[in-house]
Amino acid sequence: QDKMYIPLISKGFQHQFWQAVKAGADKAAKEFDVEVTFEGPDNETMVDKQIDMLSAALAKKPAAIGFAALDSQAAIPLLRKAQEQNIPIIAFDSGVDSDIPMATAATDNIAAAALAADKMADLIGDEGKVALVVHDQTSRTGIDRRDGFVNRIKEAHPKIEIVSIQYGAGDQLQSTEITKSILQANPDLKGIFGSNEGSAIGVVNGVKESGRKDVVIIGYDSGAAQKQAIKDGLMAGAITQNPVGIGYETVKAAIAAAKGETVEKNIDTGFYYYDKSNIDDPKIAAVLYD
Amino acid sequence: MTELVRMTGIEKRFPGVHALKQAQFDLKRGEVHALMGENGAGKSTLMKILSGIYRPDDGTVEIDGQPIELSGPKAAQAHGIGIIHQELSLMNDLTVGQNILIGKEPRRSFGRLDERELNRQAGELLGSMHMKLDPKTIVAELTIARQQMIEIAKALSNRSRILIMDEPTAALTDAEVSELFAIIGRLKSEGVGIIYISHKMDELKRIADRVTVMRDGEYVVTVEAADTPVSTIISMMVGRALKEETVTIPDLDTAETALSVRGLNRGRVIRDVSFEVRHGEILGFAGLMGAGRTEVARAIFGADPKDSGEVFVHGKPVSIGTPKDAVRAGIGYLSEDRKHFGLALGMDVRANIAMASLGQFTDMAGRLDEKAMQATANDYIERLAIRTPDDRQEVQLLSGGNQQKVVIAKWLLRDCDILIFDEPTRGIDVGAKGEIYRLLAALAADGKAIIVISSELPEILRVSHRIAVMCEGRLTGILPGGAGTTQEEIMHLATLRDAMTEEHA
Amino acid sequence: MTATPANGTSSAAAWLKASQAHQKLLAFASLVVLIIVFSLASPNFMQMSNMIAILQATSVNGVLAIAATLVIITGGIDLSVGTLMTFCAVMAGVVLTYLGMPLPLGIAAALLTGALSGTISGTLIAKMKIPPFIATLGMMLILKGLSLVISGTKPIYFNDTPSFPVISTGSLIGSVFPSLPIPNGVLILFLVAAAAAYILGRTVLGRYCFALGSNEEAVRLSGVNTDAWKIGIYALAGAICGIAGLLIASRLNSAQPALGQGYELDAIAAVVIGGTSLSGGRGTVLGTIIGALIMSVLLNGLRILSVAQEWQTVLTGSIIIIAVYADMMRRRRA
Amino acid sequence: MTATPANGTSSAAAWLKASQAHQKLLAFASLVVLIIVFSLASPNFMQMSNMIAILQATSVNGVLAIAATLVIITGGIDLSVGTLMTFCAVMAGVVLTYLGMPLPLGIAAALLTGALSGTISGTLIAKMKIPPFIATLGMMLILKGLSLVISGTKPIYFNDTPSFPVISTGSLIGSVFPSLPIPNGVLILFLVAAAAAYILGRTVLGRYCFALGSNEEAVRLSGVNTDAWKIGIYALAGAICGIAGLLIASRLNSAQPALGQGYELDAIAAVVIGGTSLSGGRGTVLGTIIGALIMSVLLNGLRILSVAQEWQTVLTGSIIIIAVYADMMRRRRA
Ligand SMILES: Nc1ncnc2c1ncn2[C@@H]1O[C@H](COP(=O)(O)OP(=O)(O)OP(=O)(O)O)[C@@H](O)[C@H]1O
Ligand SMILES: Nc1ncnc2c1ncn2[C@@H]1O[C@H](COP(=O)(O)OP(=O)(O)OP(=O)(O)O)[C@@H](O)[C@H]1O
Ligand SMILES: O[C@@H]1[C@@H](O)[C@H](O)OC[C@H]1O
Ligand SMILES: [Mg+2]
Ligand SMILES: [Mg+2]
Repeated sequence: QDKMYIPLISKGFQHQFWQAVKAGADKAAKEFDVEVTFEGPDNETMVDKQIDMLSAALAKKPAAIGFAALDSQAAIPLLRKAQEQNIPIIAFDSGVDSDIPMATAATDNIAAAALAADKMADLIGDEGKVALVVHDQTSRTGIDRRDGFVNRIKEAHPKIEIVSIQYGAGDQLQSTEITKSILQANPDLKGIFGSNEGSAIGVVNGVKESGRKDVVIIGYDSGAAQKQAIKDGLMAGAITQNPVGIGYETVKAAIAAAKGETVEKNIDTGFYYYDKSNIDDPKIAAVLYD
Repeated sequence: MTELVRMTGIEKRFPGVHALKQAQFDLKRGEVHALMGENGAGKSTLMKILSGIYRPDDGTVEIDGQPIELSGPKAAQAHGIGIIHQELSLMNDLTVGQNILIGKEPRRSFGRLDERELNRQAGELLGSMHMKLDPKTIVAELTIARQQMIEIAKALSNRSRILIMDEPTAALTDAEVSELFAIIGRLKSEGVGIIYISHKMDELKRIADRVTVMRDGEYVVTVEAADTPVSTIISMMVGRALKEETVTIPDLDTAETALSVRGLNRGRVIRDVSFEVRHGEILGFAGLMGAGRTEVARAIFGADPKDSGEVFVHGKPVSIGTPKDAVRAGIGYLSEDRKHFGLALGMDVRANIAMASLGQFTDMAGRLDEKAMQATANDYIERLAIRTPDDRQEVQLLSGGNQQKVVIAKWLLRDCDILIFDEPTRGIDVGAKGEIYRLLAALAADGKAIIVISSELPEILRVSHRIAVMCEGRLTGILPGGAGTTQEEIMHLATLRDAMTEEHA
Repeated sequence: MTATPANGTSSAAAWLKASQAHQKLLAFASLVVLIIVFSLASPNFMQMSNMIAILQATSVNGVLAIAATLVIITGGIDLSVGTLMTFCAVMAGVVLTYLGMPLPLGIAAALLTGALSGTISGTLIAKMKIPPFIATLGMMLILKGLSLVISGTKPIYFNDTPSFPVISTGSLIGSVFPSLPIPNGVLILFLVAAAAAYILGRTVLGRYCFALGSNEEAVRLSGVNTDAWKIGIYALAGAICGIAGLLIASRLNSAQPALGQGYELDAIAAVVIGGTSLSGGRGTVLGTIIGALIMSVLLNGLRILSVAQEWQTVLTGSIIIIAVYADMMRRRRA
Repeated sequence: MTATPANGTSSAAAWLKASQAHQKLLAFASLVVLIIVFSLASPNFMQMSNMIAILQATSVNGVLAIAATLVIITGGIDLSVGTLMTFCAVMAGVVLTYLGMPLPLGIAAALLTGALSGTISGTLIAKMKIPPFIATLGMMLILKGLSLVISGTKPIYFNDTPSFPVISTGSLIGSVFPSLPIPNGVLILFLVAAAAAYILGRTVLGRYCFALGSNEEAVRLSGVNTDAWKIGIYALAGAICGIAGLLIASRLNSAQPALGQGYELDAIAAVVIGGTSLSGGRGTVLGTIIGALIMSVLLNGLRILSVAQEWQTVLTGSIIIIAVYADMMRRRRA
């Protein structure tokens, strides 16, 4: 019984990214001997389903809760309730617009996508047409990565034209078809940015199926297929977050908060750009997942 | 020699209905044994037990002297029992041939069908029934009369030793009835035992060898058909004697015209039909199957579009595009196909009776007055002697004849000035038929204008004040009603083909 | 001898009628069993706050399922309930936040939008004879796209209308009986259910729902303007989706334009679990509510038991099948 | 004179039958119109490479839609086609990658898994009388969960089976006619379609599909073992989902356990757009293929035109409604 119980309510569950976060959380759970559960809705539009998960988590009287909000504002009443019950909240993945969370272990998606934009510009010679295959049109990470990339291009790379932004729900097959259509419509396209694992793999597939070899692909996140694509030179490089670290730090901070210890408000779990040259670098390899 | 079939002590209860009480029945080889009884007497239920569809609560079924257990339709078929159901049970989306040979499709290796052989066999069977029908026709496109013939063909294809026919002629016209009787004669000579259920008393003398009468789920008596007058059988069925009545024709010279139809056309099925009906008049519509009577009625009622033609009600032209327009103009239409066009089978008796008159039971806020609907329903249940445990019984659980009465009640309640009854007594027992004829006469006496479409000439002669006859979409003549007109005169007009028009088209 | 299926169903049908009160009580069986099992398995389950959480989680799907019930009883289907809900929420957001109008107008906007969209679906189906599946599939996509277009692909927050969240999360009952803090959203669910049950059971519109589902042609030939009634029913269902839109928007204090697709399946599932037949002609609102509750109790209970999420899915699928099977056995036996 | 009133058939019906070839040609109308419009709108649309891309994009949904067609013709529904596809892909992955067995066994695993799962659905429906919607909804969830469980919630790659991607992306036709590099996935779609059309039109199984959908009770009363046939049809549909599983896995060179839900709606939509009625008894594989093609052409065309995604959705919804309406008008006129 009396093991400390910490539920993590995430934005998703089936994606490899989330499985990596879960792995980090499980690692911390083992290390600190606490019980952790991990749950998230099927896709990132289901704001209300996430709220239901949060309510069920609260009913279990946890020691603390880790929470990756699909929509911060929508969750505020429940977060207040948690606060009233003295259940500390630790935000993860992309942060919560509120001062309720005791700590946040997140990636700065805007900055990360801007880095991807700079790399893209570099690789295509700072001019020409590029496109984006984004995983979601309305979710925080989708918007931040799209805007981070687009705005950076506009500010710093005026000769680059963004010809198409389409959304494939992070579904590999859908993203493949989208990529092929984009290439069909823009034969002179130079590069594509895929905003998460499913989108990035879809882009790789689409480019491959279109028989094109000259398109620069920049991805996001890792996973076996994406790592392989980089090694094979199909993908130029990708942004990686530190999902295992996010999971681990979230649980660690939650334990500290539950014990009444002070925790650092912002836990920067960082992001990196990786490509063929540094993929085996231990520092990078440590934050990549399969 | 043992009987082919012997059923004894059969019991069957449905919730609220004790359908069979110690019922019994037997059948010999090569005989036609008629099973008679009022609507709801339990005839169909008894036959469903014999064909493995229902299991009896008690009692024994013996075939060739051996008691058997009928676990389902398949087991019954294995014992050589075939049935033509009272309610059509065809696969509407399939072709005629596919329906006839369902479950017996000629096959080639690997489960492949031999469709050519299937159509050949079906065509042969249809040919032996003298039916000119392409086996590749989709069943949904056929009139119910033809669908009924397909049911018969389907049952014949089984080569059963015991063949049950539950009101096979309800939807047939005389020509087809004769055809069926010829088939029955042939089967008889082959030693097939036939159980025959019908409400058409005249058929008894023509084909039955023995007659068993049932009343209220109980066995009454079995008699030799040849020795027993029909009137005796009727009185055993209904428990009292019925007196023969004939039509009395009112003097309608001064009566106003209620409905007048001019130059009605619709494709080839309605060709330039014009007629009038007066208040207080019953106009009978006679004709062979497919003559176009139903089509005329549906076109007037707005159920089908018409190509041209005018309809006047009380002398004023009315434009009828939908059944709603027709009902608003005071025209009601009782369809010949109760299952598809008459009833919401899953709903109860009360709801079905009120269906065309809900406005009557609705207040300003759209609330329904269930009490009033109940009272009305019970009133009609009593007036038409509808056999049902109560007014909340689902209509699909009623016997066929009682379902028909529910449709009649629906239109009586609606109280239209002009009522078109298409085959109103289809499946209705003799006693109730007399009731309905009297009712039609009373409605007419009340000043209503009534059209009765019927394929039974005796019925046409029994109810009509005037008789309109159709052939191939044309109105070939109007005869006076009453004793002056003979069946032959009607048949003459009903077969008066228009060769000129035919060629022209 | 055992009853044959044919006999079985008919006796069940009559029994159903004979003891409807009894029946309704028994219909809870699967639900009650689930609740008992979860209560025994975890002390956290059977607590007022969790019961309220379950009811709250049922409110949106429950209201959508009621809308779907009406349409399904007519023999139709409505795939657009989920995205219509969202579209109505967005329209309320436009009126309240973008145009800054007062609350009642926002509420009216949601309801009218729902009714209008339902009228369009109904017209496509009744007048243009487009199969309901296609008409409402098309509407589902159109409304999904329009929600994104109108909202500018971002959530609309109701920060200028502080009373907005009260619609769903406030507690009128709680303010009278402090020990029973049932949120208004739940209250609204039950009010909508009561109204829909009343309409189905006691009014002409309800009668025609069943009649259309039972035999549309027979109703038309009874002189009823079936098209008009059908459109009316879809419009009513649409307005009910508008209520769901208000509930979800108020609960999330925002109109989330991307949400909604997929919700139609949950709603239809609740309807069918509740015993309404997809072929039309029969069904009850009470059954639908029970169906929706079964779904939320299941999810909530499995979460409280900390069952791994992939197993939650497996168990949910299995229990839905078992619950429906048990329910059918019960009726057949009866 | 064309009509045969003596036959008791209307002239329209006779015409329909007399000119079925003509009819089938015309059924392409909406599709052809779409293609023409897109060709005019963008020079990039009407190119061999894009036509192949469209066909390839149709392959998975097309195969799933064929499975759904069989079931829908019987009057049932199969909501599990999408997650079953995934589950079959995962099972192929288990056999090929985790167990390291040779390719044919992986293919057999996918097909058998599909057939087995279909048998279970069919048994739930035929024997236990669970409504198809519920039985396959339950199966959808169970299979979704099991895919995650068995794969360990991660993709299974086929790196040890280098020939695996060839199943879908290689081109047998292209190796013979280099100017026609039609991928095998498309070839397989058409083979499956031809086989399904043959089964529906020429075999006993197909006959009973239509018969069951038309009037199951009548078939049963004719002494046919309806349950066994129904189970057989669901099993066949399941095996076809297994083929879809192989196609998608081979295309993605991995079994993606999280994918699949939502695909059932696309499949059913293709079936219904193709003119198969959800109430059963009628339908064609050709119609389904056209339905699936309409959907992919639409998506592809709108993407090539770079229409904003939210408007793509609105247009897709509208065009689906219009296409079906136009198709109905055409038939009514005919
Ligand atoms: N499945 C059922 N459930 C409940 N009651 C039934 C069922 N089937 C028949 N009944 C009732 O049993 C009685 C006998 O019906 P049955 O159909 O055998 O009559 P019938 O003699 O064939 O009458 P008809 O001449 O009108 O066809 C009727 O009262 C009928 O309503
Ligand atoms: N649903 C239908 N589809 C095709 N043809 C039909 C249909 N209904 C009737 N017909 C055809 O229309 C013509 C007129 O049929 P109608 O039913 O009006 O004749 P009727 O005189 O009422 O005969 P019946 O005794 O068969 O009712 C016939 O050629 C018939 O075959
Ligand atoms: O926020 C998540 C992101 O970090 C990951 O990359 O992909 C899925 C997203 O939901
Ligand atoms: Mg009978
Ligand atoms: Mg007729």
